[in-house]
Amino acid sequence: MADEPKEQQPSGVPAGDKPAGSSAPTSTPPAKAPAAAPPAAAPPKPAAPPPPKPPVQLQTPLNNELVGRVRAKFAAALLEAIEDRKQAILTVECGRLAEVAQYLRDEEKFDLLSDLTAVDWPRREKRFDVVLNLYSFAKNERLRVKARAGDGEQVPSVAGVWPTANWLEREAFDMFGIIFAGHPNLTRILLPDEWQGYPLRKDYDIIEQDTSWVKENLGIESGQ
Amino acid sequence: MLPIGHYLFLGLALFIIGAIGVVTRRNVIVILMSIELILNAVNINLVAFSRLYGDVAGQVFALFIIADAAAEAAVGLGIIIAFFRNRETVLEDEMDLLKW
Amino acid sequence: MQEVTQATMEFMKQYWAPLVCGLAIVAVLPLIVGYVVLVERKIMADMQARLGPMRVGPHGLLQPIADAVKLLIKEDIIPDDADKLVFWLAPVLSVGAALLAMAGLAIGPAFQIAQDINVGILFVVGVSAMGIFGIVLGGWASNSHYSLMGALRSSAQLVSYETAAGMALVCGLLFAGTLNVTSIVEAQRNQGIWFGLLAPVALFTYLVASIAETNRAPFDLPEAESELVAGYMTEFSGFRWSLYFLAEYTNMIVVASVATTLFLGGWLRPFSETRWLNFIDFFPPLLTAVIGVYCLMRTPKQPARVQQLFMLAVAGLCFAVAAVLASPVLVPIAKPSLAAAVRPFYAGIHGGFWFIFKVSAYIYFFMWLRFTLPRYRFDQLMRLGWHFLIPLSIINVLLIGIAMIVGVYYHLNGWRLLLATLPASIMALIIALFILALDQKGEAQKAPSRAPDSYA
Amino acid sequence: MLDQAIFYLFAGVAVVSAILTVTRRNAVHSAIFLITALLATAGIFLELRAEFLFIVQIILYVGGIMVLFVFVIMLVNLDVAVRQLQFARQKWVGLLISLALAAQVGLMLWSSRKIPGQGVPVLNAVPADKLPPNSEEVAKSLFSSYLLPFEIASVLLLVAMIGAVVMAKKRT
Amino acid sequence: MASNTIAGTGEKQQTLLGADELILNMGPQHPSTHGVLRVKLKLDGERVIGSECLIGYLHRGVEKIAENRTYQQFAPYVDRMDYVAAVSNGLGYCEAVEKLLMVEAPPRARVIRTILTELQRIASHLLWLGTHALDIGALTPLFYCFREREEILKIFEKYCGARLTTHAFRIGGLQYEAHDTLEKDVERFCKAFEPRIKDYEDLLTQNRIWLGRTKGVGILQAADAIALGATGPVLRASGVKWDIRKAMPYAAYDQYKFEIPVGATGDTYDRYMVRMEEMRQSRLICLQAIENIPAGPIMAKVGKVLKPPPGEVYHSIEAPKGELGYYVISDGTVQPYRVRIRPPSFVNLQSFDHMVKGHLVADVVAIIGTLDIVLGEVDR
Repeated sequence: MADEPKEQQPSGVPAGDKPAGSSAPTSTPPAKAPAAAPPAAAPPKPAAPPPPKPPVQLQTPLNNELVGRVRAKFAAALLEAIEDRKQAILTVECGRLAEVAQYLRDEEKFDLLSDLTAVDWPRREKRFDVVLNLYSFAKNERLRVKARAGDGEQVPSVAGVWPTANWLEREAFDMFGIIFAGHPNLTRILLPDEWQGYPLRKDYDIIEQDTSWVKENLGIESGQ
Repeated sequence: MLPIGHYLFLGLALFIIGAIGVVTRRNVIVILMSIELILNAVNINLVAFSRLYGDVAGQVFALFIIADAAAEAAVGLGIIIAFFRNRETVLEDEMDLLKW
Repeated sequence: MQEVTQATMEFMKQYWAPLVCGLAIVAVLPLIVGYVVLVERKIMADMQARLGPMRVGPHGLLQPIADAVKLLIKEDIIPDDADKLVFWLAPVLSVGAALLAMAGLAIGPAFQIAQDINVGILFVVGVSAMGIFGIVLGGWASNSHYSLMGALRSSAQLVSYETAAGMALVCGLLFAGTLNVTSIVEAQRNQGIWFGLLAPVALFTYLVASIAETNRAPFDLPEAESELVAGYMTEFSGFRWSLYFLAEYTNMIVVASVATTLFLGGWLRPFSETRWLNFIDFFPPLLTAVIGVYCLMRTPKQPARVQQLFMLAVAGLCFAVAAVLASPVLVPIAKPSLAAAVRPFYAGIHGGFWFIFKVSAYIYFFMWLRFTLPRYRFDQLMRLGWHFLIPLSIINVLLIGIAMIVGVYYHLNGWRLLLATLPASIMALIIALFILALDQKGEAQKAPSRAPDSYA
Repeated sequence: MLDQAIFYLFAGVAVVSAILTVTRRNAVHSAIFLITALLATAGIFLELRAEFLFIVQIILYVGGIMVLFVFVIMLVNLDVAVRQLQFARQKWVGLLISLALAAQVGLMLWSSRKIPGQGVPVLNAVPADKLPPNSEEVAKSLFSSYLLPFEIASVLLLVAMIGAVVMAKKRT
Repeated sequence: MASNTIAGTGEKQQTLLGADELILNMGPQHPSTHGVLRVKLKLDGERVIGSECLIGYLHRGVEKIAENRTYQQFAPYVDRMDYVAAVSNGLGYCEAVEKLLMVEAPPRARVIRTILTELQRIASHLLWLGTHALDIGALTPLFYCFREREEILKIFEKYCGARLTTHAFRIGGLQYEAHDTLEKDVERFCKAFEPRIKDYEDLLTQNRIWLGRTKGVGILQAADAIALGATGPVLRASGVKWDIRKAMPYAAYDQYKFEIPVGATGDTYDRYMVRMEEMRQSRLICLQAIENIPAGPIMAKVGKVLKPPPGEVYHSIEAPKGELGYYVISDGTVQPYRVRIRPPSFVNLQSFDHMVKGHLVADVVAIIGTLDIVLGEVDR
């Protein structure tokens, strides 16, 4: 909670920044992150040609009751609500993620946090998407909640809302280096504690890691 | 059997070794073990005399002593465990409280 | 000097037979144990829908020898932090106690190493109980958590179950009126009934307690593989480990022999005093002959020439044993004049057979349980011992004692003694069920109070 | 001759392991040597034709009491204890007094060996083969003339058991 | 006094009695941690007062590999996660990418997928049952289970040539037409399997020791199970009737009738009963499915090069261990931008600490077994 004002200020930036980001692709106002992605992600894979068929619009704005309620409750914190292949996606302000999560669990009965992960969009200003996949037993409905976070920005932990987020957040930290504020034990989970770097970031270079490790531990030149 | 003196000297030796253990060691468990040695020495004497006179009374008393030793060991070790739990030591000279 | 030599000679003259027997047992026992293990593996395989060892020798018959060679030439590892002296001593202690206990056993009326010890059966029980030091000290000396926990479990388990086993033995001894092994069997011959039938509850308690004492499943917690890796044996390897193994199986043979002697009539044939059932005497030679015929039938199916020869040899051995077993039975029929001459042979040969047969059946029961039942948890094991087995065995001693008094009062003996002991056994059984029901009720009451405490 | 050999063997083992018991640094080693001493004593009992006592010594002392000892030694930590000083400060005084006592009793035994009627009796023992079966004799004696002490002993054991449980119980 | 002490006695000693805490390291090499799980147990005597799972010994970076492979190339990799249920993994991945492509596998392919996946569920549960029983000390069920599992693997082998890491399905349908004897094989297996389940139950279900070892051990209440994200049999044993096959049907599950078994207390015994019943239900599904396998193509129209339109999809299936989710993001190229795998074992393992507190060391083994984890999936 104490972090909140601090969080609000940077998260205000993408809100104003977003039209700029989404104006690069061709789509209509409340465009979606993945739609913005192709140009961003294309450079690392220059071989891939740009998508040839623009017409099919897969990401459509979503405006159902749930979105209405969330919007009424959190107003500006709900950055966008879209539907992609019939799957609802809400993007919320990073700083208020825990609050929204609490609301979704308590009021909207999204009891089960199926999954929590992150996606790296290195070209975007706030490079990480923290993605929560929720499920409601009562409504038999899935919901995806996203929060955008910059490198080094603290994301409020939802481990207090869903205890299962404990390990999932640790994994996201392990793989992306996203700091979850308020997490009980934010340490590496799959990789060894002394591991350098965050492997699932797009700019992670395994070869370099490997050669340096071999040099350090075996004292020879790596054959890689 | 051999002349009774042999057994008496053996008993004496074990008794004295046990006594030395009791007065010199610090570890209470070892002290308890030394007491067992002393009791054993007594048993040897009893059994030897029992054999000498062809009377089993000595053996019966030896049996009682063994039962006694069992009781003593049970209580003694119980005390040691209780003490160790409180003070984390088994040294007799650190057992300097009457009550805890 | 001469005096010493003379004394030694005298000693040898007096005790050569037990010495030779002892040496023979020590020499042969590892082999026997090896084959007991093989049989166990074969039975296990049969129960588990597979074949078991098949590679070394026909049907894996040489597997024990291969295993022994492997164990002997394995590297001997002593952990750095182990207490060297105790680590070295522990397995030896374990196996020594087990072997020493064998000395008190009587396999047939003639074959006993330590003859006429006044306290025979107590000697066997007491000495074999010393094997616990091997386990406890071995576990402690390894300086590993798993080993230590195995050792602690083991000592607690042994001390608890020894009481129940001892009480069960007391029941048998009440009938026998002696501690001497040979006299116990003779007493059963005189009564014409095995003590196991007179005191079935005691036999049952001894059975359960003996499984626990030998650390066999479902009481194999000290070496529970899935929990403590190998318990007290975790850090042992090669020869030392095989010593523990030897001790475990020897102990199994010892407890089986004690049960056989005290409850199952030792070397006596079933219904040994009933004349019209004498045809049972044909059972031993027939059994071995049937095994021989089976081996003969399997011979052509062996893949290699060597294996065929080996199988043939096994069949021949079986037939030889059958012939030996048959001779004391057939000779009196063929030539009644020789009946008196073969009489002592009959007791020795058939006695040995029946003893080994009963011990095998007892051990088979052990194995059967091992392959069927899951493992107890430690607290359950302790509860079974203290809440069920010990009260039951003490009550049983009491009831059997009363039955004995009744028997003496009405001059009952032999099968008629059952009149007195049967009600006692039934009462013990009812009490056992009662204790179980009480225990379960207590558990049910405890269960809800435990759950929140665990998940606070 | 055989008797002599057996006695000296067991007596030697008993004395040596008793000395090791009180001098070893590690309590587990002490316990092992105490077990050896007790077993040797059991051997001497056997040599004295006290078969029942022999087996009681093994079952009760070695199989019961010593297991308890070893168990407790394992429960209380040894790693620290081994590194501490093993002998009390008054060890020299104690040793001296003990040895003085030994000398006194030994001298008494030695000097009185030849005086009939006083000190050590020198009469010959009953021959071994004339002895009645040992365990039966002990049992008869125990359950007739010594019945009351027997019952008292069982009460003592009961008290000890309760005491031990109370002592070792965890205080809540 | 101080001069008498050579070593400091002030330090806290770790003993069974004194300081009440003993750290026992279970694994990564331990017979019953099912691979390379390492559990640090804090013990008071034999009672567990705390635990910590240290995982990652089998981490291979599957999600990273996915970003450097085409969609089809990555399919075999998912088989290596939960290697005792490779078919289920493949199904989840293929369906996720199909959703991303917005194509649907033809009905025939879906039915065959269902059959194989249910067989795989039986195989996975059999392996669980065998090892779980072995952990608790019953040696024999393991071999019976492997005998039946062998039959299932033989069917897989006949179908696609592989037994363990099958790579049975392709994106858009199937590569191989069902072999001629598929129906007959499955039917024969199902017929033989019914009495076999009874055999296992005879050995365990009413066994006093088994009851003692499993009843009341590792209780996970429904609310805790949901909060900890447990899914699959673990969740159902706690009394939550939720099965993705019913809730959000995929493949051909909407065509078949089956029950969702649920437990009451959420202890190890309930989990055992739930899984046993699930095997029966899977068998029924298989029997229903082979009755009527529709004719037709086995592959939907998808190109040789898959370029899903940009966007993302989360698709999950009911794998034998629980909810197996794939979150796939496409940037319009031939390689997935990101593949996130939601591993059921990983999430279920998280409830281990909750379940194990207050139990004995022997129960730790039972609880690891009852969670039915596969370390290949936990660590990925």
